[in-house]
Amino acid sequence: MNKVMNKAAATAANETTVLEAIKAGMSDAMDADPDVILMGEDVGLAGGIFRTSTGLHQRFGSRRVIDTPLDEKGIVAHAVGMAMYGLKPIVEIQFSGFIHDAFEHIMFCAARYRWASGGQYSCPMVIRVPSFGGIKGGFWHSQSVEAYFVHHGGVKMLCPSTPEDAYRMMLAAVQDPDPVLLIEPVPLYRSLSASFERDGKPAEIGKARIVRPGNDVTIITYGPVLYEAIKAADELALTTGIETEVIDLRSLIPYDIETILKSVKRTGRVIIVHEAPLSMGLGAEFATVVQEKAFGYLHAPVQRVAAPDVPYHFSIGDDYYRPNAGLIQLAIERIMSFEF
Amino acid sequence: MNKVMNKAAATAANETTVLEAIKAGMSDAMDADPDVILMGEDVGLAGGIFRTSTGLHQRFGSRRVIDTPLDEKGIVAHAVGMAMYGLKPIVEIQFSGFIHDAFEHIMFCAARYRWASGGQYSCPMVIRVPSFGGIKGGFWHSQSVEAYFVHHGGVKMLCPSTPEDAYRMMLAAVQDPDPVLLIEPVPLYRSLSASFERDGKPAEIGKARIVRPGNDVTIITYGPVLYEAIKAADELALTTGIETEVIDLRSLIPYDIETILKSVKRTGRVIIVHEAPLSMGLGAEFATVVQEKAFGYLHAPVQRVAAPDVPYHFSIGDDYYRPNAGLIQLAIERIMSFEF
Amino acid sequence: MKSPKSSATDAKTTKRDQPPGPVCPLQNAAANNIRQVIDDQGKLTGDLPEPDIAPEKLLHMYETMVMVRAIDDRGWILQRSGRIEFWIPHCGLEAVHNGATLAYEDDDWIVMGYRHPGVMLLRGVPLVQLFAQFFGRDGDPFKGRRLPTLMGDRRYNIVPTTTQVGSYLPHTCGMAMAAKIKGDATNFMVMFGDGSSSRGEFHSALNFAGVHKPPVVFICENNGWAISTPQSTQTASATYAEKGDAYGVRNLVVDGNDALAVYSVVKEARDMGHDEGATLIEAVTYRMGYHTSSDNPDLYREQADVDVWVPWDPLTRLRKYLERRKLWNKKKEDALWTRCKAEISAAIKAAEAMDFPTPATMFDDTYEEQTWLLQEQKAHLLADIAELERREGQK
Amino acid sequence: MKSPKSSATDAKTTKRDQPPGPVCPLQNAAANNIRQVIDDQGKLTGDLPEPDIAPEKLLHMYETMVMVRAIDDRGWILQRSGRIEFWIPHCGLEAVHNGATLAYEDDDWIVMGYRHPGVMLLRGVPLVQLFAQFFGRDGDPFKGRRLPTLMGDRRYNIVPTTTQVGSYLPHTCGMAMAAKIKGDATNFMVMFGDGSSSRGEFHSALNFAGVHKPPVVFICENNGWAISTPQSTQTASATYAEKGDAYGVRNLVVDGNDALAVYSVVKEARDMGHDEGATLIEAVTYRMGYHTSSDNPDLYREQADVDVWVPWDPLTRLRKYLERRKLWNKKKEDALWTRCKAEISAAIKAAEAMDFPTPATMFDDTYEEQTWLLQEQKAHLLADIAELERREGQK
Ligand SMILES: Cc1ncc(C[n+]2csc(CCOP(=O)(O)OP(=O)(O)O)c2C)c(N)n1
Ligand SMILES: Cc1ncc(C[n+]2csc(CCOP(=O)(O)OP(=O)(O)O)c2C)c(N)n1
Ligand SMILES: [Mg+2]
Ligand SMILES: [Mg+2]
Repeated sequence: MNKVMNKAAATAANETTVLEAIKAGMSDAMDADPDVILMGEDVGLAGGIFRTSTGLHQRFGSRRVIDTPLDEKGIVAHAVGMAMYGLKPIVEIQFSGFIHDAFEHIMFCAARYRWASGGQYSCPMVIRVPSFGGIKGGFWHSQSVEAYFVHHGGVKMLCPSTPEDAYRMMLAAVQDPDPVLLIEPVPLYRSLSASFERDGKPAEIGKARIVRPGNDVTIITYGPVLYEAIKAADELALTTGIETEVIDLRSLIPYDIETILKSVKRTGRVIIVHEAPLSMGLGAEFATVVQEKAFGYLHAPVQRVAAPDVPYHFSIGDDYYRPNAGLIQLAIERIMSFEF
Repeated sequence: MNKVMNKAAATAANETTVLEAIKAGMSDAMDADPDVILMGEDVGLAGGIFRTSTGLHQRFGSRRVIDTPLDEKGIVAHAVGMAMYGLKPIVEIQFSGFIHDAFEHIMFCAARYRWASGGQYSCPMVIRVPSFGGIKGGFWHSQSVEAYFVHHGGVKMLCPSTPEDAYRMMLAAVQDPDPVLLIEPVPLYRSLSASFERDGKPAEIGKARIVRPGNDVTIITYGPVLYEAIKAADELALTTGIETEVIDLRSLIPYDIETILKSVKRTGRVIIVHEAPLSMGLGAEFATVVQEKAFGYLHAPVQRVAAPDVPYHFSIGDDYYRPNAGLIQLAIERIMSFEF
Repeated sequence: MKSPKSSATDAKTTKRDQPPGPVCPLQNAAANNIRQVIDDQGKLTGDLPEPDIAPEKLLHMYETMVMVRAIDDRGWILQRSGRIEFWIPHCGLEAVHNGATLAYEDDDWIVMGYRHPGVMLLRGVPLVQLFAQFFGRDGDPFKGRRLPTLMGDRRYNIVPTTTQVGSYLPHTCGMAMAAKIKGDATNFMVMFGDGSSSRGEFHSALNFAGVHKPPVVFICENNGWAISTPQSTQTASATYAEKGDAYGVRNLVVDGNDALAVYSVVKEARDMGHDEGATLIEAVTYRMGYHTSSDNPDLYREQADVDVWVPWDPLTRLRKYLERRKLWNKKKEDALWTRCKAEISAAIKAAEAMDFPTPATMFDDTYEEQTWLLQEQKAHLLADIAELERREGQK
Repeated sequence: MKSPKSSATDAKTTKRDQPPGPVCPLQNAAANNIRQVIDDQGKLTGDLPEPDIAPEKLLHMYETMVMVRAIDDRGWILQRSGRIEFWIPHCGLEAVHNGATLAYEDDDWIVMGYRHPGVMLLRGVPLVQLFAQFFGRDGDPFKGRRLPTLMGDRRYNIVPTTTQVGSYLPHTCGMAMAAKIKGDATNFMVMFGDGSSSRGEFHSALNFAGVHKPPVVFICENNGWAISTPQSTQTASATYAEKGDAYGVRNLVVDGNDALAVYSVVKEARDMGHDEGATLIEAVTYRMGYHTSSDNPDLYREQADVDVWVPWDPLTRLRKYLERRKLWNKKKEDALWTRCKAEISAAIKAAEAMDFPTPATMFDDTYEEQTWLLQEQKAHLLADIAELERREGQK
């Protein structure tokens, strides 16, 4: 677990890591609006256990960068009240695996105050959820929890997989009038860097991005596993000529149905890839909607590549639990050779 | 909300209501095994707010029928420990809407102790979850929460929609070596009665039941809305001759894939009906699996009839939120007239 | 004060934790460390000083308490006759929420539970709006979406309960922290029941409050029961107030049937909030009625337990106090009741004339801006409803 | 006791809540109401009576404490050299879990956190099994599924932490309630950190414990920090122990670096559990090391804070006490350290020779009997892995 947390980023001078981009997003948001605050366990002097908030406490003081008691439910629940009163809290959940204690307050308080009060109250807040495996974290520190927050409306959910998206999605999340879950890609924090203009422009919520065009198969994915999908697609293009279109969904709620359908109607073959367990992962919803809206275009059933319905194994999970390029390639080959 | 809770059942002499069947199941389970206990808010002298445990406190005493503090997390969490030590606790969550505080303890403690301890510890327990709308309960007292508990393995989930199933599923749940959620159909508690033999035989977990055979469309459903589906099917058979097969799923985890596929391959048309919101409801998973495993048999995309992705409206929810026979009929008509 | 009929005939052998013979704890307030201003005869006890409240303000509170009682009487009847779906009684609990509300300014925020209609009335919410809420009609600012009595209104700085009891405690604490962060002078008060103290949210809120010292008063309305659960099953601490010690939060116990005492201790706690932080106040009172219209207290409590509270009726006590001060008399009392009943009848009539919300409104307010998915779901449902109505019309 | 290197050079202006100059609270134990048996020189303080422990038992505890320290030394090196993935130090915390474990019989159940390897060793778990767990190998009864140091073993009545800190408190309380319901004589003990007291689970467990009086001892290992969070940010109560009052749960504070004192108070609490119910014990100690191998304490604490604890090292104090009793000497000490190091080296060698679990094992133990869905997923994954390996082999 140590490696990802401490590894120094080998970053070119003008490049920013995902971690630095998240920090830049928070910092710029706090500069732009005095109502934005950051709250969580160890976010102050320690700068968060991943160091995503290093320096913010020194810059904005303990009034706006608040170390809390060890109480995830309390953190989210207090943020709900803060948001109702008029602040725009950013709260950090230390690891996605610890978010479940706050489940009621996210899905049934933050997500519902607007509706339950006939539009009178609202909860504009950002919940940062460091997620995903690949850090030898075992089943609590490697969770993909995004599927739990989709069953009814009221929250939005974003998942960046590039530094630029990390920065702009943070800004978008802070500015959004509704609660936003920011699913942060821990394994990319320090391993991925790129340059972008730190211009304060928020991402557009609800827009996917075609990362790799192709006409044979569509892969819909998000988060770190995106890079496995790209790798699989590239390799397969070389060896077999199969051209896979890879869509980085980016916005999970709402998701970009137009981009998905346009691609699907062109390729007729869809694979959804995610790190979360298979059953009732986001792939279930996307597969259902795709077959509903593009039934006549499909040459094969929509496929899912996902983790099995078991917890994330400490010792061998990073190797065998998450989808990797190899497993994705096999899925592509299978869907290409599907026959009725 | 009052009506369902107090309404006297118009029961024939030899008939048992769903509520009485649940009580009979608990009572027989407690008679058969001294390690079975019942725990929850107001389950003792008051007999539970729905009166599902009336008389049990008097029969089994306060050592085995335990009134707890008002703390759903605490109730489930203590039951987890009890189960690990060797009891078989049945816990009542007063209304499904209050289960969310116990989310972590259900999905990440009860469901995982066996796995996390390499098979050494286990949590055989029953969580009773009075669910569904139709009682003028508003958004906390009418929730369908079953979709939250499917994303990974470790728990089982049953949903009875007849008195006999209520009785036998209770027995099956108590005897199962793993944690079982019993999704209880509140609106049927007193409105539905039937006779069955109180013979101590548990239901077989994992088996669906074809409630109404038909060759044109398959409806997969569970819970009280089953009766709306039957009504829709019957009416449509009369007016149009369309014969709808209605499957009562009964066991939600694991579900009966064989019965589903056999029906689907015969009808080629599938509608999944549930009361829970559409997005990431169980329908998403079933639709995905069906199109995956029976793609070549489908004449139309798998359809879902479900509540919208908003909370349950107190004032008009019972009329317009849940799927009803009319809405289901329209869906059947649509799928029958689907053209590529 | 009427207490609900209850047959104490059938022996309940398994009855829990009955004291030898029921005694109202307010009777020994001093010994029980329960702060008081007046006794059961409306006489000053000499414990807390008589609060300095302008007579018209005081009378307005009393009149509101009577109106609140009258609403409960009528609410129960409306429920029993099937005109409203559900009722949560508040008879006997009028002193806590009215006394506490009076201690706050209109700019202050109040977060309330489901037994506190006086908060709405004291803030000036029209009576008809309350009944619109009970009936789930359009006149309810929450658009008929919530169970009867689960009220609030942002225009009056009143936040409704979340319905999960206690879950709104950390929300309130968060609001108060936010006001402090923003430099606002706003004060906050939140009411919750004895049972709610068992939830993790109580723990979260009190703990954050101890550390962050926000201007919030937590009022635990200890009415003796959480549905059928008495204090001995709820917690082993002697009082709910002393739980504050575990968090370094100032705390005390007050006579919850003494509106003047409630006013006094809440006012003091409110006024010191921005300097000293939070206070936890346990108001000792009693749920005279059913838990809700779905309840049956005969199953778990004796009528005798209830009866000892009758002489301590908060209305009677305050009336006697006002009479002693010559601010009130029998004639005014009778006129007040007549007026309350008439106003209630008028409000009912107006509320029942209002429309129910339409299905289309279900989809509003999920987000500030509706997502494509909800737009699609809405269009789909409305089209289906229209089609079904068309067919219905053809029959 | 080594304390981690830490540069106190750069001024940390925003540093929180520093007392004027750091003082070890154990120095004024009496004034702080911290129960003690021995002082820093291993002399009896006269506060708690000297416990009556058989010499061989006492020496076994001391030897285990040294082994535990030696494990921490080596664990840290293994992590820093990349041979294990992660390490959670327990240096300085040996007295709490070893003293407490000694107070329990082998039939009793212990639920532990992640800084308590002595529990395993005192119960007789082979050292190699610990290292198999650290390395995630087959010799771990939990099949390599958990982070290093998150141990337990049902065969020894040791339940592992859930990893979410504090979540196992109500589980333990439930186990103890179950034993009482079943009429078993089993006793229970659970260890958790100061930070964990903020979670709702602490509230649930203590509240149920107060009401139901199960035979459980809650041991709050107050090591001064929850990662970077000091007590003043965690709670405003003066001690963690007194939180027990809020639940009617007996409580006290003990010197957590005095294994004899820990033994004494835990033994007493254990022995009274079936009659009197639960006790909450706060053991005051200090986290000398990093929170975990991912931590950097330089960011939030001064070296001086750590240094005041060095004279109060639990090993040194117990050794001095044993020397006073002529049960120990320098020769034995040196031999012990040599033996510990050699045994650890051997255990490492044996553990590293073990296999890693195979992918197929991931699917076991989700249910007692695998569902069709998991069978399908397993078959699918194993087939894919085999195909990928086949292709890899062809290259
Ligand atoms: C979290 C949660 N659990 C259960 C309920 C069901 N319920 C409604 S009121 C109530 C009792 C509350 O007792 P208390 O807090 O003392 O308030 P009171 O009703 O006595 O005013 C219960 C259990 C709920 N609303 N919320
Ligand atoms: C519910 C939960 N939140 C956050 C974490 C991450 N985390 C691991 S240890 C720790 C600090 C625990 O502090 P304390 O309880 O005092 O125990 P200590 O580590 O000091 O022994 C935190 C926040 C966790 N494991 N569980
Ligand atoms: Mg109460
Ligand atoms: Mg600690």
